[in-house]
Amino acid sequence: MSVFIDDSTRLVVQGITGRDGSFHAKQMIEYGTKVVAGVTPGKGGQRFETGVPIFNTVVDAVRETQANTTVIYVPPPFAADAMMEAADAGLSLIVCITEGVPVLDMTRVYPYVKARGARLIGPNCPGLISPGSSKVGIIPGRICAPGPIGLVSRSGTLTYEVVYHLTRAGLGQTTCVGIGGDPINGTNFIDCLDAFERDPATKAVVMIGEIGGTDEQDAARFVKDTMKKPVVGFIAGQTAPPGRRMGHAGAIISGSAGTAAEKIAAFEDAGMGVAKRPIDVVDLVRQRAR
Amino acid sequence: MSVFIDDSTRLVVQGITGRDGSFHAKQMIEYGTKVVAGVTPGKGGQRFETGVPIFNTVVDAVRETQANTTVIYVPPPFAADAMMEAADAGLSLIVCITEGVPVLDMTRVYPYVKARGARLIGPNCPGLISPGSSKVGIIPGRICAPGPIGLVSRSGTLTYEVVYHLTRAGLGQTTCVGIGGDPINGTNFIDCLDAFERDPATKAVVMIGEIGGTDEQDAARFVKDTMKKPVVGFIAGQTAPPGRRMGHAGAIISGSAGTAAEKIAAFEDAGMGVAKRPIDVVDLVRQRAR
Amino acid sequence: MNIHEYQAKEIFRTHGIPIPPGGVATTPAEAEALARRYASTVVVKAQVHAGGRGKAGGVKLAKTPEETRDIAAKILGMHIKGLTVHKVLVTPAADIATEAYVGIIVDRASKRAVFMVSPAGGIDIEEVAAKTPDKIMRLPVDPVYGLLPFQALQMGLFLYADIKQARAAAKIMQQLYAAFWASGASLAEINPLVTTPSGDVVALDAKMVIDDNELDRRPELALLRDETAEDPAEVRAREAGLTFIKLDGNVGCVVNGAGLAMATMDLVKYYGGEPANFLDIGGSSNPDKVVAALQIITSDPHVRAILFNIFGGITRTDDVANGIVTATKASPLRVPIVIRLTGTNEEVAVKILQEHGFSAMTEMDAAVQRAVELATAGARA
Amino acid sequence: MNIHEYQAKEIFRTHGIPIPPGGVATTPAEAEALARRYASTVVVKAQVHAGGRGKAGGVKLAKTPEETRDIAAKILGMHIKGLTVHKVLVTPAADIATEAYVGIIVDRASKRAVFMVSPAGGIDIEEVAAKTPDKIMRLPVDPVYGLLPFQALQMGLFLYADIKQARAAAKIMQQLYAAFWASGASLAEINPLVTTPSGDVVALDAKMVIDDNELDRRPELALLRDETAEDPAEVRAREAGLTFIKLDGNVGCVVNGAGLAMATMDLVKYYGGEPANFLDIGGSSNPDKVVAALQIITSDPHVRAILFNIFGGITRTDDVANGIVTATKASPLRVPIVIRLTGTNEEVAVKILQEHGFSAMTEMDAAVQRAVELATAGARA
Repeated sequence: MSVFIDDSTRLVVQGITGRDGSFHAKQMIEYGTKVVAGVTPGKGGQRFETGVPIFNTVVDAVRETQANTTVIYVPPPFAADAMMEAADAGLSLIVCITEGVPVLDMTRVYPYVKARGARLIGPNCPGLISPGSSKVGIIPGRICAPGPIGLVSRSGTLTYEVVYHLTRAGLGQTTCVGIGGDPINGTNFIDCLDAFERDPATKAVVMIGEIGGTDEQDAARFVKDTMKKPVVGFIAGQTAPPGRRMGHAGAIISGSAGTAAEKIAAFEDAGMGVAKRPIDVVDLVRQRAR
Repeated sequence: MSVFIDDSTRLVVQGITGRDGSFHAKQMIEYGTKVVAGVTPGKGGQRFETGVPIFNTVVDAVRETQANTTVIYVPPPFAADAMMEAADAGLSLIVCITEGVPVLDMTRVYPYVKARGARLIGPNCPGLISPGSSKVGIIPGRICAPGPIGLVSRSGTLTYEVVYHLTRAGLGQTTCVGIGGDPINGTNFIDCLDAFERDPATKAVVMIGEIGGTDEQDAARFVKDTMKKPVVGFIAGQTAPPGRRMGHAGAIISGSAGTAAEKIAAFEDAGMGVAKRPIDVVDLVRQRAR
Repeated sequence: MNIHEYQAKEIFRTHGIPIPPGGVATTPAEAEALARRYASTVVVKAQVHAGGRGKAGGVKLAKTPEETRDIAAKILGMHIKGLTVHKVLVTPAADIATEAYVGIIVDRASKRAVFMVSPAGGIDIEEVAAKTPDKIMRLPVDPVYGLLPFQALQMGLFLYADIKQARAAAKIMQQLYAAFWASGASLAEINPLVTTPSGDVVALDAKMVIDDNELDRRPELALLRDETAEDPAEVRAREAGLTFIKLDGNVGCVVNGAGLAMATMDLVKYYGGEPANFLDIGGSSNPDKVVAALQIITSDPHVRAILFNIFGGITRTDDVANGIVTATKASPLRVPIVIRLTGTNEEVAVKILQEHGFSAMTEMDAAVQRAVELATAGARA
Repeated sequence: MNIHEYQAKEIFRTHGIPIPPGGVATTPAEAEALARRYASTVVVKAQVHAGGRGKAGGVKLAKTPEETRDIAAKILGMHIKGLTVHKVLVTPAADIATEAYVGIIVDRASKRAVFMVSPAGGIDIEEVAAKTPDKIMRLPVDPVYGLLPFQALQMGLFLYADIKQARAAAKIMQQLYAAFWASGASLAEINPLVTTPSGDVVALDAKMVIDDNELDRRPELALLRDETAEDPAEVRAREAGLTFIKLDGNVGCVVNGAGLAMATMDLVKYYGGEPANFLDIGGSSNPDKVVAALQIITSDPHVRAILFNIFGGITRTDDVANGIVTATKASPLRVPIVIRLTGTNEEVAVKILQEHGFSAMTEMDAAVQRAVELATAGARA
């Protein structure tokens, strides 16, 4: 069992003939993901190296292949359009890997996608993986293993670091979700926590946050009020100086809301285990998931 | 009993200090409508001639008077904003009398109002009246009488003509609704037919249509499929030449859809009584509503 | 409000749509000068607010400036669907590989602007819709998002297999939508959108209808109105704030409200008569409007009887009565008049009329019957 | 991207916002000339990307051109929050009746642009928010409808009881929203928006932050970047495609990914060290980036040890290894280096490093501990 993606996931790759798109399409196919179609306008009718059919539009791809999920690797100026095209074509899960999407574009994309009933993950995210079943995005498959832990993170490589420790310690994952660090994204911590709480295979959840915004605090309240499963958290940026951007557009400390200290306090108040170092996640999960 | 408005209607008049707004505000107050507030920006804090308090904004009016309905008499360039302001302020019924609202404005107003859960009647409509209880708009009160007939119409003075015949024949009305003749309006025939079907006091319904569009045909299908109460219809424009506008922006025959003949055929197919002349409505109602 | 092809093309051009050059001529000499300037075969196109100009002989090719002059001389002054041609557009003839149709209309059902595109262009789109509906793609535009790039490309790909042409068409559709929205249009159309043998995508014709309700806030568009291209009586009516449409019968109708006006026409027909016009004086009760309405109706030589049908709501019937008195004093009527009025200030109105020798009726059916009788008698006399 | 007050004012002016005239001077003589032109008391304002300019002495009144020159001489070259003042804005002093605050920010929680307005302007809005929250009105803007007229008027009426001033402010808010959206801004602010004794509503200050992600498609805005107003190392990093922020410690960090970079800094601190910087080489594995990163870090004299922490996903660790080899060949390191890499092509990377005399570690904690030890030892030496 897993959340958002599993064996029934039938994937479109938007931008499949681009540099990143073609590389990761092959990686996903190797991992076992059912990549059923690619989209590149003007290359409709051709086939991708692996034989996957290419279409001009997402709606064509969906009609011909009954795809239900898409992953987007198109350049930033076209990403907003790609997300809206996917939602319009009726896909229920849209994963946007593209980094550098203007935030004002996202203010329009978000309500568009939502009104059409689709779930958006990202943009500027590593995607997600349900180990042993399906991988959508760029999370390296070999650092993951199937198991009972759900993981949700705003970060990319920091996620890998934590997953690497978990897997090495024998704590496999139901699903690892990278929600992305942009100020406006489609899926937040609470959406994922809620999904993990409902997923019978998930026994414990790891949440990896960052400075900036109040999503982690809101998530902590959700953990406190609603969740029965144990949750372990980590916050990156405890030593970041206030008021400076640390790469992610979202990691701005605005006013008094968003410091690492506040977030850690919220985690503690929710009775979560709080890891001081990434590696500490392992012991905390072991203690609580027994 | 009645539909949309009754004794619990608490009305705001947007544009209460204008020429039309002040005239009809007085008419409505005389009729017994609970006019609780007026809105004219810059005149907040003053009072209308009858003592009704005036506010700068609709949200102020709602906060102070618990109004639930508004009627709009502002000039066409400001009507779209007035409708959106009313919806944003949480009013559940918005009646826009203003004639000459650009149709592209309405393409934006319609989804805005709908998303906020309000019912819009109009624009370019005479409003509605629940005889003996409440009048919102400009339908002359003295031609109406309380009774068991529901009436819905795309027209203004033609509605009066029919109501006049009904009242004189002793057939009073639960509610008369003028939905307006513009190409895009907030409430259509089906919305009203549905409300009349559910209203226990309404025993029969009169529907007055016009050439142009397919609303009457859609309504006929609704009558056929859903309604148990008898419905009598009349279509104006049987002799209108195709392709010419007859005053109402909506009365354009586009392609083959929208002629009087088509609409009358649809009414007959639905088993409705179809009046040849306005006055014939009376006998048809009498035959069917016994 | 209809505008001419050359005016629509000017608007489309300012939004970047590729359109061949062209100039307007009101005389054969001007047309000849334009043909000389373009130094190629030209098309001479009648500028009238009517469809089917080609079939009516209003669109012709001319190989030389001299031929252009002769053809312009024939088209200028021509009558197409009752309208006189006062202007021709002269434009270089284009080599055409394919013809497509692109249009936007406001759709009542979806309450949105809707694109209709078809690779079968150059002909009547209603015909395509009826015979080969699968050759038409309909795409409703979400008014708050506008036409999105992927939607424009979907339509471009529906028209053209070649991705370059599809992208060019998509760009034109974005531009057309921008022109449509910026002009407060209720229709904007390119028919045909052509590809040239070298592969370019170009708009060869342009049509646009502006929502009359937009003209107050877009005075620059109101200036585009060509009153020489309209019926003079309709122009006069509009200036007086009336809605008037000339018809072929002999019962002149003056009514308040469009629905009631149509029902009145229907009733004239029901009782065996023929309405001479549709005339709606609207909701306001300005006596001047009534005067203007009577002037317009009496200037039609076919009118044998005049019928007023006024149901006073906002309209004050006494204002209407005063208008009738004023107008008939200024120029006495030569045809009988039947006045039906009821509603606001009815008693005052009846008194005014009686004092001036008119009688008033209160029932619509009786009034219409009477007017039809009088018109029929008048026609026989 | 931060832009200067005078640049933001220029953008606001093109959107119609009423702003007093002003000119930029880079020398006292230029400032004097501007004061002479305005022929009135002027305000001389330091143009730096830092708040609290007034408190820092960067904003001064000058009554005469001579005084303007003297004050400009003092402010130019001044350091405010570590940034050197290279430009001053000279603008006529305005008579002020009231001061208000108007700002727009992108709000994560509502996923919308949100207006914040307050009649208590001219001071720090965070202070107003903390002490008198009822004096702030927040209004989220529906991104697909934009700021609607009634919303703008609601805010105008929140600021001013006078309807004329409320309407003037509403218009300014519409214009500010248009400027915000057209510029791809993440923040736009007028503080203070003032009324003059004669009742006019005027913007006296202007601030705007542009979303870096917008600059590719808005090259005209990218030109507004003033690199003299930034840390030179950060400018160099940006040009190399790196994200770099200078800090006060002595452990230079090179990491792929922002989250991992922050976690690495945290771990440096956890083990008793102090990070010298935040540096994210991003996802791409271009060896040139690694070379640039090493150059930037080694140019900081405080750095006592360098720590690489690379978790290869998209990033190929062999590319990173090659970058390290190239960079250290060109200019040998004078401080110790600790390399942790794992992930994509790890075996190749380790081999490359070993061939060139470097050793590589696989565990983050061990690598950070080692780097802290080396830096501490280096600092002691």
